[in-house]
Amino acid sequence: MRYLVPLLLSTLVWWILTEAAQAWVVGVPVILVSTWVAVRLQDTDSGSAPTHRLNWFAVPRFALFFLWQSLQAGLDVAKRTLKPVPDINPGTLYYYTSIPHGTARYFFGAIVGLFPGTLCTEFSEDTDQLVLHVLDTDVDIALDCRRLEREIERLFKLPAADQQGRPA
Amino acid sequence: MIEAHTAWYLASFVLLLTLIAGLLRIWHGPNPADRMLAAQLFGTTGVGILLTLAQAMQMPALNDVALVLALLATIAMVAFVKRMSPQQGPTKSQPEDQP
Amino acid sequence: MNLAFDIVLGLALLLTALGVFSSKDLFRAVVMFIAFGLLLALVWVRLDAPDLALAEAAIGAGLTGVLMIDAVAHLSANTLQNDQRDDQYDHSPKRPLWLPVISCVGLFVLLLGAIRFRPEASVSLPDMVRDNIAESGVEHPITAVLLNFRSYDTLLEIAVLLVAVVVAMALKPAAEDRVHQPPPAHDPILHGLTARLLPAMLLVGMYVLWAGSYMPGGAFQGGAILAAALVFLQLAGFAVDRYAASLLRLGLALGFLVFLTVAVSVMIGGRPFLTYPEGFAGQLIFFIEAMLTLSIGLILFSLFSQNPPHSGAVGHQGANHDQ
Amino acid sequence: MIYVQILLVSLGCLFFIVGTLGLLRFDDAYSRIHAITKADNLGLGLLVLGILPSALSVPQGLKLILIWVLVLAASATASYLIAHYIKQHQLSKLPHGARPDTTADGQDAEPDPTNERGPQ
Repeated sequence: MRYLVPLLLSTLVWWILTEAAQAWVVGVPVILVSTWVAVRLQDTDSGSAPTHRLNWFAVPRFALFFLWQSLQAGLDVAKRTLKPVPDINPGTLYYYTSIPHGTARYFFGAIVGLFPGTLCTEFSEDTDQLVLHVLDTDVDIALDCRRLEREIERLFKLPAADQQGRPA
Repeated sequence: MIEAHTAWYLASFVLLLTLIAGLLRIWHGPNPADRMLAAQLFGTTGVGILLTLAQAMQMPALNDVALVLALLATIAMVAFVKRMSPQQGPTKSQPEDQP
Repeated sequence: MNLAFDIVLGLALLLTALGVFSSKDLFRAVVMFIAFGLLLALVWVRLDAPDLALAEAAIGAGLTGVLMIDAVAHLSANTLQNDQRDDQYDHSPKRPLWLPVISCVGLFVLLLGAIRFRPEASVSLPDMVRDNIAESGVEHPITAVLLNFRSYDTLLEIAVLLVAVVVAMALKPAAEDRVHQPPPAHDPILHGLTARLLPAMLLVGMYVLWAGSYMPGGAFQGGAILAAALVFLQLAGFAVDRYAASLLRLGLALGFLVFLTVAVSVMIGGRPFLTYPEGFAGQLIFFIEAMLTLSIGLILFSLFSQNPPHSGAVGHQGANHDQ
Repeated sequence: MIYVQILLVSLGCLFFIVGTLGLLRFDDAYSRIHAITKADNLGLGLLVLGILPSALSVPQGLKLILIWVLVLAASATASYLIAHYIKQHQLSKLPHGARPDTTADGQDAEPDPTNERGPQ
């Protein structure tokens, strides 16, 4: 099972790269090696942190959410840039995440930079605190971040944290 | 109605212009991180130019060039973050950074 | 429209070149050079040379930038120790300007003359390649030229790369001389990206190698991608160089040896040096290329990894998990 | 279809312009990262979308999408890396144009009162 997903992905990527040219004589060894490398690297991946498995059925939903949000992000930047005086009000936000330590949280830290107005600048291994840079401190960015957290929980098959974590 | 390939050339031309404008940020800095950021912009814009040129010149091989560029554009950034320490940089001498 | 594109592209290339030379700040010059590499790749595209564009994208945007950034980091660490003497170097007395100006103008005139009065080519090389490509075993003319019609060029290139890396290894301080430095800080996000991107890099590198038989691509480009993958691995904090050191030496000699063995062993069958038997040319070329890819990848990587690590690296944060 | 393509490619170019403008106009290093990553990735996405109908085959179209996904992954990571680097070395000073009540440099800022969720 651990080998299955990397194997399928490698095969898919090879198929895309060669544009379905039936180059399997070269392809099969290459795919096997890349699968082995992928599994090998995942073993050393996170050290002490747990690895979260992706829920492949949730990917389309997350992709749609991501596309919509990156459209928002681009429009947001465009709106601020095209004003006669750049309309930004940058600041720092100390954000406490409910996503458990591990792959999912790393994913959150990386992808939050592509969402409207947020950018992760510091990432702690020990606490739940992230330091985010926000483009506009007047906007309630934390609300958007929590929405992203919900989606990531779905994506990684994590137990939802709403009941304990949602503020009044 | 202009020809299709002219339209693709137009798109790549616009992208090239934005890339050249990005040179200003490399030149002015003010600190190494800003310069490196502009180089990152070059990677993404370069991918865009290559993809449009692939259409304009009817040369699908350029998609492969774009692919390689997309894969490798981050390496310089990673090397910078891992190896460069700004406290020691020659950028400490600020005066010549002024335009 | 494409004329405007070409003119602006050419001007931008000159502009970045000027930026590289006129910048006193070394790091700025390096970033300018990265931009220069990217524009150069675009220029190769416009000159209908996608093979070179591919090589330039892999080398220029990826590896050269890394090597230069590393070099600047070393240099700036050293100049700091040497009490910032670089002020004297920066404001050195004016050198005479006429020498470079005259030589540039002279070269320009000579080039113009060379273009204006160039002799008629007695044979049309592109036509020859086109006529003979069926025998070469590959479909892409560039690969046919590099590995069949003029394969000694490629052989010697590999030799040159080998010499370069031997020199780099000779410059490396002995193991006991090196300052022991703590491994760089562990960065989980970079770590995660590397673990997922690396198989893709491997696939793309091998794809580019495979593509060389039919379309732009080949051993050198594939090798550059392989090297970039290894550099990525090392930068992300995976301990590559530790257990790869012995493999490295093997890989360094591999491409050269295989090339030479094949080239010489066909002589046993009574053929001239470096000609391939009919029918096997395609497979042989691919085999040689695969070995070359591995070899070039390892050579380029060791140009980076044989660098002594310096103590100025950003490494004062977080625990080191993967050690 | 051709008009949709033209529209998408023009929009893509527009976002590339926006990204460069942001890079040049914003006077705070972090904000420039915002501009670059968000605008350029959207621009490239729209560009790829505009090129897709011209792709000759399904795998070629998928290759274009693969390129976009690679760029996304790379620039998301790169944006974090460079932002972290700026923070670590405190390269971002209080920009001239910023309002006095905001801090662009998180190093000496008070923890923001907008954090709703306490440590769990």
